Amino acid sequence: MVDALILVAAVLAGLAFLLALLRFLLGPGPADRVVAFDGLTIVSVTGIVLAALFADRVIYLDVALVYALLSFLGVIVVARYLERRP
Amino acid sequence: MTLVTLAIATGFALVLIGLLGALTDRNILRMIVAFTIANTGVNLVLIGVGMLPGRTAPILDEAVSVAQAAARIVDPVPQALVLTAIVIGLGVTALMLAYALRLHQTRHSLDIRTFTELKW
Amino acid sequence: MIRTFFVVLLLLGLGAVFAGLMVGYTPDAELNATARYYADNTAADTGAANIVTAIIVTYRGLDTLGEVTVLFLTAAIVALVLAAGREKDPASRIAPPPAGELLTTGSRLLAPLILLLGVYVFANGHLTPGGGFQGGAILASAVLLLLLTDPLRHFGHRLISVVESLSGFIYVLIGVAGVVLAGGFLDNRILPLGDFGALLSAGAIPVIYTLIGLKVGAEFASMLVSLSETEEPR
Amino acid sequence: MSKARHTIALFATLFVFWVLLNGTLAPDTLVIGVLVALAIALLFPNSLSALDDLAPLPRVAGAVVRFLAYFIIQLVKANVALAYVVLAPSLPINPGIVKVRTKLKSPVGRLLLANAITLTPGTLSVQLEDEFLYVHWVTVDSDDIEAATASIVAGFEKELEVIYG
Amino acid sequence: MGTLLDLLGGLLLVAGTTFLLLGGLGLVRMPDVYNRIQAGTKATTLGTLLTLAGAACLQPGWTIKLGLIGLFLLFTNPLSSQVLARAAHRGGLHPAGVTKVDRLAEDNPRELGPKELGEPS
Amino acid sequence: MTLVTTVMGLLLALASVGAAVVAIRVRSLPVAILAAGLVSLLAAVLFVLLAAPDVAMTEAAIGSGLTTFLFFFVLGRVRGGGDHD
Repeated sequence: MVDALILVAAVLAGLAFLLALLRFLLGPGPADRVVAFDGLTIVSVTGIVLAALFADRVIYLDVALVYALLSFLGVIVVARYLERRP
Repeated sequence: MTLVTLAIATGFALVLIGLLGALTDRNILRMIVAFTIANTGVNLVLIGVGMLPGRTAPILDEAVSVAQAAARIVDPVPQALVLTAIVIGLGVTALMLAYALRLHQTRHSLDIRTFTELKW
Repeated sequence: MIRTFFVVLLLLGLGAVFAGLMVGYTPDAELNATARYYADNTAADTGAANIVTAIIVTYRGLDTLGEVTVLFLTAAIVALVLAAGREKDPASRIAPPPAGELLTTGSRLLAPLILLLGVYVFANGHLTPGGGFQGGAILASAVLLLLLTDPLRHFGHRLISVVESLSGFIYVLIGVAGVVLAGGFLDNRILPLGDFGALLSAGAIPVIYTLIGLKVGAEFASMLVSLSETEEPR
Repeated sequence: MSKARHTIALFATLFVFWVLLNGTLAPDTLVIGVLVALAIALLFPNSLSALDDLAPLPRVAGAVVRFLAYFIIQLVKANVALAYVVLAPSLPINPGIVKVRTKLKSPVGRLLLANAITLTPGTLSVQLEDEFLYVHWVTVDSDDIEAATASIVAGFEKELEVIYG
Repeated sequence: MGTLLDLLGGLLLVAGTTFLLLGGLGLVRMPDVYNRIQAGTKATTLGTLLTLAGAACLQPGWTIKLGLIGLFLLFTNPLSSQVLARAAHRGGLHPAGVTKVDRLAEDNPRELGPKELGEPS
Repeated sequence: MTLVTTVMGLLLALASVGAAVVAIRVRSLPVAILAAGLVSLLAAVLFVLLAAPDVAMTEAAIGSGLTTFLFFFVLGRVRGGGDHD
């Protein structure tokens, strides 16, 4: 039962990942792609947590921690670039 | 298709895509971008080769005791190699970008076709 | 174009080689002899729970010293290459758009936590994933966050280079101490191995990794700072 | 606020985070935690911590609980509303950027307010300038400053004013 | 007791990932950058928090670490969205056609720039 | 649960190859850099699936902020000379 629920969760997360990826591939502008990038990294945090559950290793969560705290830096870097007037 | 072959195939694909970009693009910055992609691909291949299916990370804790380590962990050596390779990769990227910046400061162009001094 | 044609031809050949490598590939079922040695003996030899860390810091410690040196040279060359384009007077630099209050407050709030996370990552390198290289990168990320918020912020070159050279010096000193007190260069058994799994265990590994972390962090930070001090065009 | 109090607040935050990260109370962990937190608190005096500007404790505790409860309700509401918007075939939206007023002075309080607004139904903080907060609103009811303030900001500001007096 | 907690954890995981899916749908369906940011931030934040709570129910020993991840996300996620929204606005990207009011552009006329960011690339 | 991990790996593999193609094909340079950053972040998740958390953490710490910043910084300095192909 619980395994089935986790399976459903993984499938849903996968679909969310695909939708965000679709937005990244479609664009149309840089800002849209950055939003999609943000979404992808957050879904990836969920992916890492699920991987930790499957592998039953608590140490994988450290990676999720670093990932959660630093992936937003990438977004801020791009945002700071985009806001400079040409 | 197992996870290991999948990872190795992805790594090779990234290497090829990266090399294609690095060899066909004229803009130096784009060549560096393509280079970093190829770099990631090589790392992926190495980790994929070190992975043994069904095993877990080479870190011992409550989940993996010392006694059962040899039967349950993946090969740690490629991981150690790739770890340093990634860090050096950043150093190499920074160096390439610094040179690109200098080239642009002196020649006001990033097109590889304008740099012909060392061409033969 | 003829050039593109040759490139594609070359890559097709390379792809064929890769495909040939892939076709017959089956992953091993057992560890090879080297990995097996590491799996069986790391805990007893070094007291480290993270075998990757043990390989990087002790078994292949000399290589890591080389890596760190390469990184140092890279940072130095980046600074040298960019030195010609540096402004003499920081006040004359063109001001980029201000960061806005939200980002300023957010980075003042998050930067110390990112620094703390970096220290956690390299101090626990022998227990959890992570170590000096990751921790150093995280420290540099905190510096990057501060630089993004305030591009004109003046970072002390002196502090960065003092941290960098001091940690490098102590690192080599510990390596030599390993020759004198224990089995060889960078042997971690100059300090007691302690309880397996505690923060202060695995001999000198946490100390060495902390030094590597500080050194790598300072090197990346000096790269970022020397880049950000180059001249804005026009 | 005095400099010493600021440093102590920062130190305490960092130390708590260190203990949570390590997940143990072993003496060596605590000693190293004290050293690390102290070093960071002293080397980066420009930093802020969530404990800065905090009002005296007994008054705050209730307000924090009420703030969190209100916030969680709003977050769930936001998602239900978003689900409705996203799943409806016609995308019933009427977006715009409105201006609202905030009376908060403490930087941390203002950041928390902006973050909370971003996570609540249909609103996204865009810029914070002096006493004005520019908010992107998916369904603009009214572009009058006071009316928008009443419907977007008031609920959070009431509690945050108590917390960061 | 254990099985009940496990069941709760599984249900929370499914609920969380459902919100992630809604966020992804919002990213694809919304008409302009600002609305996409809205959809992205809210749904992914709540979705990730619920997923973390579900994982905490399945593995009670991991609660502290999962809580820390949630806490960091609660700060970084809206912050990056706000910075991005501000950058998009300063970069000269205006809210999509259905929008009626834009107080920020009215107050800062100098920020009306070319529509560089919105153009297809 | 090996099937689920494999499917997750497949998704990540597809996404990273897609992002790599975007990176070398798209006309706008900022998007190319962003796509390269995405490749390295997705590779980090793949490393977790491949039981290499150390490597994953390195890739996440370096690929997310530092590399992207270096590229965007240089791009900001060479604006104008960056894109004429």
